[in-house]
Amino acid sequence: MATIVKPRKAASVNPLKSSTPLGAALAYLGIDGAVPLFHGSQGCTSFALVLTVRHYKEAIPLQTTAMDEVATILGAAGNLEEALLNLQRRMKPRFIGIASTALVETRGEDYAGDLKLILQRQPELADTRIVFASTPDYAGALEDGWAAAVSAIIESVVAPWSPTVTSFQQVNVLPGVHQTPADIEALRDLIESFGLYPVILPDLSGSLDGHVAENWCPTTQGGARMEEVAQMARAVHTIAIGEHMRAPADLLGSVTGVPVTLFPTLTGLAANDRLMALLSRLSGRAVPGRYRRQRSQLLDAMLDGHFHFGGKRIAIAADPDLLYGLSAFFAGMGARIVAAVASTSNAPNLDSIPADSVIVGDLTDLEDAVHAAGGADLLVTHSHGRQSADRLGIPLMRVGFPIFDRLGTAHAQTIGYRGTRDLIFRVANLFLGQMHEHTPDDFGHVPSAHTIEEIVHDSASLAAH
Amino acid sequence: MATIVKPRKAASVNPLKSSTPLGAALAYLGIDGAVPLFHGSQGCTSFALVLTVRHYKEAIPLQTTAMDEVATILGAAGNLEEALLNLQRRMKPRFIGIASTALVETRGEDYAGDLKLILQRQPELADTRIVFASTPDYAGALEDGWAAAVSAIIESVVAPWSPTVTSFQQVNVLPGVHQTPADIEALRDLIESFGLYPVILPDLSGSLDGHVAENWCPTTQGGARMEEVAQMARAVHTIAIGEHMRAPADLLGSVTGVPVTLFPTLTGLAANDRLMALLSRLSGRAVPGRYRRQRSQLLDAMLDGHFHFGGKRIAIAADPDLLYGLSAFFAGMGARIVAAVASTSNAPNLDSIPADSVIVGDLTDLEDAVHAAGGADLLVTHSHGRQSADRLGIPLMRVGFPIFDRLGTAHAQTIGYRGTRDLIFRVANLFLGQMHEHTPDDFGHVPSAHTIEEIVHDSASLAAH
Amino acid sequence: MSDALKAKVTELFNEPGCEKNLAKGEKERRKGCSKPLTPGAAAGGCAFDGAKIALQPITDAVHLVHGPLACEGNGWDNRHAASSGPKLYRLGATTDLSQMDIVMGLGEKRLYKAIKDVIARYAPPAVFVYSTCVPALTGDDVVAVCAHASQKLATPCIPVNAPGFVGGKNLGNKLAGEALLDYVIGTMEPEISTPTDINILGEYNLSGELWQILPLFRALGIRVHACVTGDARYREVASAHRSRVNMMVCSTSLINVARKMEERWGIPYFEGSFYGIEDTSAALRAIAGMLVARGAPADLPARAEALIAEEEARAWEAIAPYRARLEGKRVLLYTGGVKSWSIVSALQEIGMVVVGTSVRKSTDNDKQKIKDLMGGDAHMVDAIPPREMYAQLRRGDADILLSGGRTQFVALKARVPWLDINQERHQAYAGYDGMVALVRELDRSLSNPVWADVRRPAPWEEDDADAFLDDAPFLTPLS
Amino acid sequence: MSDALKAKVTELFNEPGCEKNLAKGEKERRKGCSKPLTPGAAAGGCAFDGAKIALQPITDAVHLVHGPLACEGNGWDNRHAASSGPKLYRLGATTDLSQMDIVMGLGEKRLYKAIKDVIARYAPPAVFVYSTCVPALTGDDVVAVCAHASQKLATPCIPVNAPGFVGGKNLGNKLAGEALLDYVIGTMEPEISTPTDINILGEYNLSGELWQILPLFRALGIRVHACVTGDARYREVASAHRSRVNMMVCSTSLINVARKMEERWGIPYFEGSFYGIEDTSAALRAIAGMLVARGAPADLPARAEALIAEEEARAWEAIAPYRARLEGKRVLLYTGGVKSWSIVSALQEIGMVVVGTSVRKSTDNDKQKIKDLMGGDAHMVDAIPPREMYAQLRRGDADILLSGGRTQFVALKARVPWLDINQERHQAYAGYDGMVALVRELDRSLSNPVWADVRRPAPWEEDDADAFLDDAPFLTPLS
Repeated sequence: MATIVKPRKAASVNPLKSSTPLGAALAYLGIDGAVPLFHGSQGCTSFALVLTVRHYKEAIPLQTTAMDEVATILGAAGNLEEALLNLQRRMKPRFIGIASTALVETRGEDYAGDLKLILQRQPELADTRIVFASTPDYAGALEDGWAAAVSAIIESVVAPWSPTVTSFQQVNVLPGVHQTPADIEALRDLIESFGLYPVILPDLSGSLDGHVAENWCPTTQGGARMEEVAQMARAVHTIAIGEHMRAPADLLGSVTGVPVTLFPTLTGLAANDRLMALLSRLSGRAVPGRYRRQRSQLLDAMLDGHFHFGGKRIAIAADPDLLYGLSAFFAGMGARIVAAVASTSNAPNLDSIPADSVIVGDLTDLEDAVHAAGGADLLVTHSHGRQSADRLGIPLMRVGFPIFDRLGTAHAQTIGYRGTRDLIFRVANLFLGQMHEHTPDDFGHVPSAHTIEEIVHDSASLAAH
Repeated sequence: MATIVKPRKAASVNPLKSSTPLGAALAYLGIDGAVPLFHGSQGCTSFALVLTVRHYKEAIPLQTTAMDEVATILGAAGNLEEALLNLQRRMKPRFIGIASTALVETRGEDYAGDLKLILQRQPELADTRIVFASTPDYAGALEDGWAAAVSAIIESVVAPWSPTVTSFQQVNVLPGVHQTPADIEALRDLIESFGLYPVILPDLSGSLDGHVAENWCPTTQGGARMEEVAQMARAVHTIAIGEHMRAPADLLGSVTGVPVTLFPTLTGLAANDRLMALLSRLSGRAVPGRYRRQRSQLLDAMLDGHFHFGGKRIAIAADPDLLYGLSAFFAGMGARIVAAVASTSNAPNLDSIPADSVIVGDLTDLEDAVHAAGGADLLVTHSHGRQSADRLGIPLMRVGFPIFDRLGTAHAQTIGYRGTRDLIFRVANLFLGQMHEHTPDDFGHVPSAHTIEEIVHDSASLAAH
Repeated sequence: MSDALKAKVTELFNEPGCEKNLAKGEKERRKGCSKPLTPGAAAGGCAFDGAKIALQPITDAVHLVHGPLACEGNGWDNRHAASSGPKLYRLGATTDLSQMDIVMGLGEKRLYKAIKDVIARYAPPAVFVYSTCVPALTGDDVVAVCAHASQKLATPCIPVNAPGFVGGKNLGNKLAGEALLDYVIGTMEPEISTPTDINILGEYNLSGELWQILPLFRALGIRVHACVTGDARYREVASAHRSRVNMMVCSTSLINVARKMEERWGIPYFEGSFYGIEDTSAALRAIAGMLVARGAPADLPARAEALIAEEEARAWEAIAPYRARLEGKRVLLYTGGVKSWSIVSALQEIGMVVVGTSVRKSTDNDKQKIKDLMGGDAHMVDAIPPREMYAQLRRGDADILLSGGRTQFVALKARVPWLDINQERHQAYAGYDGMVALVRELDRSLSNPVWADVRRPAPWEEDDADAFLDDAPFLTPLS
Repeated sequence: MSDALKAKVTELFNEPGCEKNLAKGEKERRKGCSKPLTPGAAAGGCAFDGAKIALQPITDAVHLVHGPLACEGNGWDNRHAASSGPKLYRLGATTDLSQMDIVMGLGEKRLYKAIKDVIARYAPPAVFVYSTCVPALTGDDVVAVCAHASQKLATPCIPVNAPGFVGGKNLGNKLAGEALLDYVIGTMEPEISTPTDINILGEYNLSGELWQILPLFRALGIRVHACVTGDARYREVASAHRSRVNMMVCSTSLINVARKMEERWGIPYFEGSFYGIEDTSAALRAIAGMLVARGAPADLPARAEALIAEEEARAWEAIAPYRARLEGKRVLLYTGGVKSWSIVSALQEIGMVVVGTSVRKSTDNDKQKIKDLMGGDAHMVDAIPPREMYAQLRRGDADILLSGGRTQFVALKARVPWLDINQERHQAYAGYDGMVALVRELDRSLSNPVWADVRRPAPWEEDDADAFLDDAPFLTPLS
């Protein structure tokens, strides 16, 4: 059981966290026809927007209530109302997801109440589904914002179970912020292959999978449809991924009565065996041949790959659920987690991370921990880790958010038999790429030499043969 | 139109080629229940076996007629017969694919005739399909051996068209040696999604996809089944990939009467558009939504990725069809092929490679060509290129055969919309990984400096403010 | 907003050095430069962002952001301001205020401790401390904390009072300049100085552009004492008051610094640009002339002319091979509008057709120049909504879009070439070599065969899908 | 086969230094060492392969293979014989004979030109020229070409006459030794020599194993003049005849070289191994004793004992922490069988149980040692067919397989740990440190949690699939 360490530092240097409202925005981006709206100063939106664009290499519809100082002091409801009306006129979104920021939360008004009044006042907004999540930057990080937004959607959109609801072969999925569009797509394919119908909230696989549409669209195109989300009570089961989805999953369970299974991670053989068993039981069908084959390929990758993990020293920094899943993955292949840093402590399973200790901190803590551990072979964190990796002189494997200096991040799959297989190859190849020809210096222990008396001969002369 | 250059060199230093019989062996490994058999000295098999194991990280069933000096001089038929009988007893293969080597070909006997007599003589061999391809090492390379083996199988297994053959929704596929198991799997999925039934010869996706079976099996497990290959005349169409498959495709066309379409490459947007159009016409069905989405994702990858290709200088060495496909891919994304080396000249489309000249040569020719071109940004060839890349100080992208210092090669897809998309990301990320912070030295032209008279002040003193 | 900050902002809105202000009436001027933002229709960074952009390139300082996570956590490590030495400026340091800090009013304490920590760990010559909205709202006295810390910790701690909600990036740039004027410039003496020392204001060495210029100055015996703030060391900026001439790059950014340095230390300034061959030459001429007036050797202008002639010739020669390939290609230029006429002129020189240029932030002077260049104002455009720009590009109104990152995907999704001329780009386009680089990149982008490929209709979009099947050599039916 | 080659082969089959030969009767000996191969049931490399293995580690030479493509094209760049300097040996050079060359009998001409080309380009101190089956069959006179080239091109060109079809790797090793005896050793004088110079024969510095040993010799004041051929320079091998003692590592490989060097230059030799703690110590003792007899300082044996004591203690101390983890673990040892008893002894020392050890190539002496160690011959195994080995491992007869690459996938597919002890491995296991490394790798492999994972039944293999669903914490049903 890992000790949780929270360094008492006044300055965070090289933050690991991305902000809570940004997490909410990412969740809102998984809704079809959506525009996320930050209730705060224009800068809050601008930084989040730029970062998200750099990660996804996509135009991102993200708006701001553009609070200036006067509005902040006098009250924010006016800006919120104006923003909603402007958005509605300019972009005609079917969904607006509001995320509050530190600025307006510090002011401490009743924004949910404001919103209710605005909606009553403005019939123009009637056709737009508008959701509000409280996500101050000063509490939590990406996971918390994502979960809060999902809870807000469930709260305001999902129709509670009633006797008129007829359940059918539907499975709800609540993915975590650490699932890529490729992960979601794989999960959808899997569920469908059992004859089940997946309703995924949020669904980035349609909106942020990097595609070129035939027309310009100011809102998201693709993603979860609210008509389907409203009908989540019809499902036979809900699958949630990651501890940070426990609260939304609990909420959905209590609203709909649909039983919930939470998977702390879907990376690794065992987790996916359990997923297969669950889907098989839910559907009453056998696991399709394709997935049996994929399992067998994963076994092979584990066998071929374990040589490159055994004894390797890994340093990881990430949001808690990603940290948990990757640490378990690395440890499960025989590597040692010599440094583990979580962005926040709002996670119940930090102590089950396979490391001596888990630091709640930043990338400087990660660097310090690597030094304290006597070095590491691989750094695993997001793109900001590149500076640390340079200083430490070890390779960086980019995971999580943001990844702004690589392409195709949305298409990287790390869940399922196949995603785990590919992750093994990725890591093994990273190590293979670091392998070098042996040199005499590779062999550490050298007893001191004894002097030898030398006889000098003619240079390069030929011997009498 | 590229000039074809064949340097007159007595020594090949750092060969690009892998041997012709090895190409045949790879094709035979795509048959279910098979054992390839080299007719030659044990060393011929041993080298090929070790190399293939290093590439696929799999046990490879490859056997030898173990010609010693006496047998070579006195006649090889005895060893061939003994080998077949031993194989049959020890391994019970359903298929034995024989490939001749330089050693027995130099001796110049009628091995095909020998084989016929052996089969007549040995009823034990009646249940095993035995095929012979003439593949001396001194002519051609991997592609030639692969194609010769496929032709040999078609010749001896495929039932010619007759009025009793009823064609149904079957499509034959003759992949080239440059397709990975993942490529084949993707192609099968694609064809099936149009409601067509693919018969693929050879089919490495079942036998060399890296999986763990429930039992030990001395022969291949998975691959093309001879019962199906025998029925290739039932297809509505045959798709062949790569110019080196033209001869087998011609042969299959003439035996069965099934029309053939040859795709010089299946990497790139245009080639896959044409494949979609073909399958759509053959099946009478619309292109499935999944592939429309994949095309749109490819477009996005091309758009996001082209920044990293534009103006890049690429040096490629590979077997002709792989060279053609990759060169066209790189050039199509805006890169320049500054050095192109083909392993053999037995290819009609070398001159359509988008480079000033194509050298038929080895990796030393590649290095020399890079120097002559004034450098390159990326080397693209198989794992043996690592030494060249080190000397040149540029990164190596591993393609083709052999790739012995990376894992998961069988799962790398480079055909189809998706394979092309992933290839773009792979290359772009390779370049992104090479990107560095700017330094003053990045800016070349520096006019000479003019002397300045300096006044020295107190060090770090504070000014009167 | 503290009264001090309020006064600063008002003062900046009246900045007499600002060309835009000068053109305004008294009443208009009092309204200030920043247009009020429209909620739900705003884009762009805040004042804090602008301040950080202007100061962070001081490479040996620690830049500490006082606020909750997002201000620094979402924004650090996002630009290519290059350093020839120290890397300290690349740290992302923030007090990462927690709910507890805010509710309990612990912000100032935490800030002091944070300053102490970073000085103890990194021993920088100075710490820049940026205030943000939340501490501004809760009333943290960042100036006082900095004063206290400067004294206690024997390291200059510079308060940068530009919380996001006071305005946009441009205001932030100027507030950063005020911080330099109030706390930095003039506080140290240079180690050496020369009669040809100059400062460059508002150049941030993005992608190393400063390094495209420095060799020109060196060739003329002109010494850039301080670049404010590209690749700067703290001491260089602190001793910038001893230079003979200030060149101000990009007028809207640090005009207040230039004007007040003239006021305080009598340093004359001029506004110039290093984008485009003509502008680069003009800047060199101006500096040479002004330096002579300030005591530099009298042959400097003549030497400048010789260098200009040589460099211009060299640049045009390098550009020549591209002319045939670029001639007649239609460009939509969508920049902030500042100095876009200098790029227009350059593009026209190589035969390209500018089909539109945005003048959102252009001065009247800028606009006149564009009219002169383009024969009227038909091609001047204000903001183009993305949907409209997409439509224009999709139907082929332009062959390429030159713009900042915001419209990148409008062009790409319309399957039209796009060249990045924003702050995040990796290419350096300054000076003569930079113009050659720009032309090379234009050609590289326009000549990329990928465009023909991505515009190809999908098989299912064609009336005659079979057309795809008759197209040799991709489909070669056998027998 | 040329008569010369035939004579060589016969001579090697009668090698009086070979323990195996000595044990045979006259008639048996005449049959030679190599068993005739079974077509369709053979595995292993050819004589050419063996010759190349033995000579290629000479790092500054060019190794040129005369034959059609496959011999070198499929085989180059496949081992980890490490170099501390020159990289020339890593080139894959071949005449790549074409059909034309063979049909027109142009092989010799092409070979000469190839030698000329590589000397012109790489200027090596020597070129090793390997004949292969096809030129042997067509009768190319490689010896004559080499003689001519050596003279004309003023560079020693050494013919290595070991075409694949004359036999297996082991014969190839010995033929390589003959090439050294005939053309290399004794042809140059060393630049320096010492009274404690030794040669090591048959050590190829795979993964740098030589470098695990050299510090021990240096500590004793013993100088390894030539390692034949690990990390060797040509001149070192050519002047190896001036050393005082030869240590022969791996008897079956270069016994002919050791014996003939004794014959020609009176250099005594002994056979030893650096695998295992006991063997390493024994080798050091033997060398010290022999060197004293050849004029080395008399205190050498005492110093050797001191070093041995110190190093053994250090090694056992490093191994100690693993003992508890490895105790009782069952090993199947499947090597060529040469000296496997030394590994058996080492494994037993750390408490592991050797459930089987292959004796395919073991001498009677080896076998006796194994019997002594393991209390009988119950655990000695000959070749195990893959299917049988798979079954044994799958049912859990051993916890780990130690073997060469050929059986790697038998173990892995049976989901049983496998440790590579073949020539392609990346780990170095020689000397005291090497034994510690071996133990560490054994532990690393056995303790990897992946084994439990891969042995887990798939959901569809279980009778009770629901068992998968009651297994917290992976499935946490809510509410």
